[in-house]
Amino acid sequence: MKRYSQLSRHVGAYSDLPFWKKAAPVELLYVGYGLLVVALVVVSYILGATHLLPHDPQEMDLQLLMAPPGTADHLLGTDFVGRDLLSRLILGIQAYFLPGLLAIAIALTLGTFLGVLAGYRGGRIDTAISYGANLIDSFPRLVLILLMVAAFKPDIYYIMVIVGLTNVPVVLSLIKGKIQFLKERDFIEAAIALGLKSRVIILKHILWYNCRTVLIIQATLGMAEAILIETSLSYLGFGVQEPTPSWGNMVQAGANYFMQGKFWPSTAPALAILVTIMGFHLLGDGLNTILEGKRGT
Amino acid sequence: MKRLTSVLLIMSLMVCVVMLPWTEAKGRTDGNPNGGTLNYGEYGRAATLDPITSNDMISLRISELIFNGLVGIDEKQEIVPELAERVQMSDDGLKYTFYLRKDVTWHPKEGEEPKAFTADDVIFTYNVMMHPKTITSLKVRFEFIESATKIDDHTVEFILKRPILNALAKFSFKIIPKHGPENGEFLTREDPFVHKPIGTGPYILRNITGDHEVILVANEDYFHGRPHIDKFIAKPFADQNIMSQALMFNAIDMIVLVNPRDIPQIQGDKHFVLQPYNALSYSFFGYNTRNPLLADKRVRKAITYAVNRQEMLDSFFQGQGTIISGPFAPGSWAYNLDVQPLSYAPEKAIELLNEAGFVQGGDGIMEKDGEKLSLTLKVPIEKESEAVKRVVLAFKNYLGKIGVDIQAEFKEWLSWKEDVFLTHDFDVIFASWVFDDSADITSLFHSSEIGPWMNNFGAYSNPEVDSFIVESKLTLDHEKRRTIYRRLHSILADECPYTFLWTLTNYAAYHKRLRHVAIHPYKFFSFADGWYIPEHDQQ
Amino acid sequence: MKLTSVRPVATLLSRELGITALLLFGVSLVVFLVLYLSPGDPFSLLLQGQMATAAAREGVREALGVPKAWYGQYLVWIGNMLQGNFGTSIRSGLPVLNEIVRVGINTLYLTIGSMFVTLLVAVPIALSSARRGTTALNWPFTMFAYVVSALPVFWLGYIVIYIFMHKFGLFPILFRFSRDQGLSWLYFLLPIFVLGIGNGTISEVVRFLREEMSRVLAEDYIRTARAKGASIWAHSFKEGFLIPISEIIASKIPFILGGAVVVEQVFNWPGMGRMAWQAAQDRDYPVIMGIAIATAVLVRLGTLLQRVVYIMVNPRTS
Amino acid sequence: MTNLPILEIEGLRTYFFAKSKQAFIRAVDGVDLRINRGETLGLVGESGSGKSITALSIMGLISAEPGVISGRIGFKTDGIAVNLLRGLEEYVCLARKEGRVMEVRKDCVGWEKQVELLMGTIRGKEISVIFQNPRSSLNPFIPIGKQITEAILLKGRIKNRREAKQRALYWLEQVKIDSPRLRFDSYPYGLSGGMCQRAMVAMALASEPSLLIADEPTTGLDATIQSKIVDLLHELKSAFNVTTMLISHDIGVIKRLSDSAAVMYGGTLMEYGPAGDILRVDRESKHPYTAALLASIPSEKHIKEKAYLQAIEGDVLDTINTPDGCRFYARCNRVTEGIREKCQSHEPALREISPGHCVRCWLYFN
Repeated sequence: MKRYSQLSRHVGAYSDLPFWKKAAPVELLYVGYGLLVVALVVVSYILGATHLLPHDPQEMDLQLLMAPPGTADHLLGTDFVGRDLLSRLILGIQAYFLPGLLAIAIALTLGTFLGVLAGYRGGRIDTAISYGANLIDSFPRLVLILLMVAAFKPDIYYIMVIVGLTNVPVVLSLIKGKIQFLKERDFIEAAIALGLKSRVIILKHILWYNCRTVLIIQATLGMAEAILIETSLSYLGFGVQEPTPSWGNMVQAGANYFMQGKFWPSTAPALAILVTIMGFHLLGDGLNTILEGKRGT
Repeated sequence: MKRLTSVLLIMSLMVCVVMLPWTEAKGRTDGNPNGGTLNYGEYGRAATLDPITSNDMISLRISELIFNGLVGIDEKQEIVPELAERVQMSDDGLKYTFYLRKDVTWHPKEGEEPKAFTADDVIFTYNVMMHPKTITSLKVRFEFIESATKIDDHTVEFILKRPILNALAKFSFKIIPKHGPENGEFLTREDPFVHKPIGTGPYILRNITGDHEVILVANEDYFHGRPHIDKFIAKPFADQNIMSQALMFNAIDMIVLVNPRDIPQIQGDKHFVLQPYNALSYSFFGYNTRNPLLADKRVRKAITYAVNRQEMLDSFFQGQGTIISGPFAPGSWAYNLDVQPLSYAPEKAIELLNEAGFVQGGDGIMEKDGEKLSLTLKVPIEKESEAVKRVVLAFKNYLGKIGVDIQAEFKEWLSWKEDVFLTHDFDVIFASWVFDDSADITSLFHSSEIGPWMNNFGAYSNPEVDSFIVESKLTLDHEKRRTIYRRLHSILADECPYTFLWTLTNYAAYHKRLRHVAIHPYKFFSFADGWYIPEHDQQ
Repeated sequence: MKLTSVRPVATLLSRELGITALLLFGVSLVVFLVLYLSPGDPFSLLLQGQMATAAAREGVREALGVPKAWYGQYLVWIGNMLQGNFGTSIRSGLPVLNEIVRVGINTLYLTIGSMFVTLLVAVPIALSSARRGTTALNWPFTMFAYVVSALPVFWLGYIVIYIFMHKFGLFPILFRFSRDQGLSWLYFLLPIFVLGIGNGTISEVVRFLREEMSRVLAEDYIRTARAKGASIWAHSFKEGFLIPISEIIASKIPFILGGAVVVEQVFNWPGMGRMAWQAAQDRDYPVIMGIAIATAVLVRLGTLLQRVVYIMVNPRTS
Repeated sequence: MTNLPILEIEGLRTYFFAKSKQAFIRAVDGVDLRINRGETLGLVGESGSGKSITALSIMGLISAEPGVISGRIGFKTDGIAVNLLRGLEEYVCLARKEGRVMEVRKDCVGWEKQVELLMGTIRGKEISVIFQNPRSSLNPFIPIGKQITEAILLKGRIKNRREAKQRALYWLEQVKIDSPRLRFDSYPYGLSGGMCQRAMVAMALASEPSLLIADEPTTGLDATIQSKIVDLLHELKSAFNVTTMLISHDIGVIKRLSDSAAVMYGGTLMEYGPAGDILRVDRESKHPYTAALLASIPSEKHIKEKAYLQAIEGDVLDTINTPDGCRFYARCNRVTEGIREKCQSHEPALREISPGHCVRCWLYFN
């Protein structure tokens, strides 16, 4: 009976993987990397708090401006007022982390709430909400931010509030879409028929089971976006202001010397940005794949 | 902020007023070759191109090429005739009569014969300038004029309200043609004239391109003779780094104002000339004496002691500037050379603070009966001007050393202005003034100038200073005035309403194929008709 | 399909027009309010060069006949706007509409061009990894996409400029200073390229498109198609490609417009972003309002495109 | 009716690796089948017994990753003779730790390429499929007419579009869709389930295949429609006499339509032979599972004797760790003491108990 079988019960005939192919699935690497980045953030906070930095990030040496990397006890050199780049680089992330979280929180909470409202209730509320979303989408973001910054002061938190708000429509449409999808599949009716309270349906069955991945991804993206926006604003002069170190204003300050062939002062923070954003993106991706049980990058 | 002309100009004035009548201005007989194009880079764009509504440096420079005043100044900083052949002033100094050149014609309007320049144009210009519906920053400068009347086609007479010093210099305002603007009474920015002005100057505006490049061509029948260079092109830039690269890579031939950080790179390149000229402005830290902590002169002085100005000047500006001790241009008649800038002496600073009753707190910050000596420093945000950031940060750093805590707060330009001049919500500001002609410092330190949108933002009031200022205004005797100013200078240097920092040396950079380049410190292009490019470089 | 989808599109258009009008009104009102709240007097810029006293400031308003109250200004503005008159810039005195049209074109090039670049990079990656999963071929590209979308756009711009200057000595061309028309396309290409690569959305686009596509590929009807031996691409095209792409385009326009503000400054590109920035600093409200309206219209066009595509494609809606 | 086999399946095994459990799900575990030209083979069994997977394996639609197939599927008509699984296993590697398979790596690209290569000439040309729940199986974005036309054009006999359209309309008539011209341009969402299924059938037949696989053609339709579809299939069968592999859990359908039948359980065949023999209720010599199946459906006998239907005790086989013995042992109600531990320890082979009729049960090994 087993005459033809190459695939015996213990799957004999199939050749084995060479050992170097027995690596962990790539998603785990992504998540690992992402978590590493997050860990680095924590480290930055610890170092900042315990003053274990190589230098006081505010201490200047006017005799040593724009020192190249490897200058005596300035590993990455110094910036345009002679402060130690490495120390500022380490603290740089702190300019974003909490504000970024704020932006994310706003986007997610508001977006989810409105999304559920629109998707679940539908009808008039839905139309009203989507008008609001369109309204927000239609604004020239950066100009709005500038005016706001002028109206109050160039504080990263104000900026992040706006960023958060401008991201509400994105989350909103995602959640709404999910819900409508579930509705098409008669999922919600079924749940109601089962006699579940709508609170339970929404929180547990819709948000937790069906939307958490989307939300997680949005969160990771939000952090990445927060960093990029601050960087753009820094170029225009309205990002995080001196003396607070932020990668954005470091890249900006350094870029002024880029054209003169002095790359390091902008490259170091730019790479930091790159590494971090990659971290958050990949974290989102990995989690997505693992939670959804899909394959893919 | 305030209108200005060169202070050096004021000095030379003393001489040249006596030299009337002037020698007839010579034509272009220097035999230098004509031809070639000059591309120069500007950081930003001109809003309007006429001399009346425009108020940004870029427009001012361009209108210098297009227009003339009744009088001008030559490379030796002396008043010379331009549209006026000569001037007669009454002994009481109240009546100025200008005899105009007869050989001057306006740039041709498209499709029209070039019109001749007459007295009507001068009267027209004056009236337009003064018309209530014309919005211009010039008005305040000419309120001293009582009336302007046309005697005949080539003679104009100005009556002054009161005799003022170096009035003649003020008649360098640019004349616009009667047939220029569409509106015959006043000029607004909506009048097409402000974008295609016609003047009498060495260059004719040809057009403004889609990229906001302003293209000027030589005026063949300029009354001083045709300028050498065929074409001036002003190219707007939005990024200073890119602009300086544009120069380095020969995309443009000249930058009117080089960013200090680029000076070394340009110096390193043999193809370019760095030409210094006086910035005619000085930077300072201004204190808000409404704050009781800063009302105490000793605190202000302590801060001044604590700041190492020389170090900043050297490491931020390659030492290109002069440290000053008072609100006057160094080298001008008003500047008191006997008053030395306070030296860098942190220990003295601390002494002074202790004297003022401050003691080092636990956290190293000075405090007086429980109140910490912690000040907010408000600074306007300027895109990619790290010079400002540098000075401010260094300041914070220096004061930290003597236990004064500075909270640097960068604000968007207009809201900064409101904080400083309207709500007075600040302790210290970092800013610059441009020198006022006649070195008039009334608006800065006189107690009558305290209030919203007034220049004495720090509410500095000192009866002695007030009285000196008033006295100086009343006198017409130059020597007397000079002594008063020297007195004022020393008082202010000691009182430190500001911490005076420095007046910088600006640099223009240009490709060395440009020759005979003389620069007016402020109007910049005043002598551009003499510039030339040798044939072999004209390509 | 043509016939069945014309009518719904028509109705959609008419409805969208109404909505758009409403939105534009909303946008203009909000922007105006923000302007009003932000400190600084638009007219003070006319008096720059002297320290204008409060009196002088009032004088200006008198002279220009501007209502004192903000709502007065707004009403005047919207009144004119409805007659197609967007007013004149306070700074330059030029009619806002013409100015915006003039520079708007440039920004349109930039926006559409870079959108195209973004898709050009993202789509192949997304499709291949949706179809085949992670492979040795598409993985490096995916990573590349992630890297570039993590770069600060102006810094990327600097790098590109630096390389083109120092390695190829192309500076004059980059900035349209060269009369050499042969290479002037570079001038258009570089900013578009930089903004397309650096607007930070590529990774998002890749992710979105990939998810959508792989969702569709798992559908039963695709299995049927394969069983038929039909091309999967043809069958998944509408739901897996057309609709997501149109959604991406619609949702990313605001982002790219934001990026334009920066890129236009780096590349000295005479566009709306720069204008907006200048105007915002001058509080030049006719210009700002004009630009706000223009952007809003642009964004709405994006959304409209999406809706039209959706309706044309999706039989359920007709 | 000739006896030439058109499809010969030998030792077909289709496993899916469950990462979480780190074990194989043996969806199909050693199936041998042959379908002769012109005949209709009914593949019957509970859901989850591997019927559909068998069909998908034949069509090379095992895209689920990582799915592992082996065995041989010989397809043979005049002109073509191929093994539809040729060389597939080169694209799969296993990672083991002490004998246990930890992970399966599949070079999907290579695999897909190979499948395309093998199936290129088969899919939609030689073999075509009718899937279950037609609603989702038809492309919702393309009018049904178009989809049928496409099938015709893909078959390649007819090149010109108009002709193809005519042909499509013809088939729509054949499957009794009223006013085909009207329906031609309508989208699946606009049609009833029955309509869709008819369209599906039309599409399958339109390519005039030498083998038609109907995978649960009646599932997901309500009873009346079901019978209509069955009637339709029956007519079509007599009209066109297409060789058909009919997959269904509904014995009634199988009975009605198929010449020979195969009963599947736990991924393998339990009984195989002429439909008549196997599905006749009163006949004794048959596999206990078959018997149980039959007992679970209403028949004249039940109605006459008002007997209760008997459900099959126990659950469907766990396909991850299948027992060494008979797969049905756990649920079998005819185990005699004599054979009990044979049943437990060894899996019986298919044994021919009467010509063309094989059973996999120790009862028949005496």
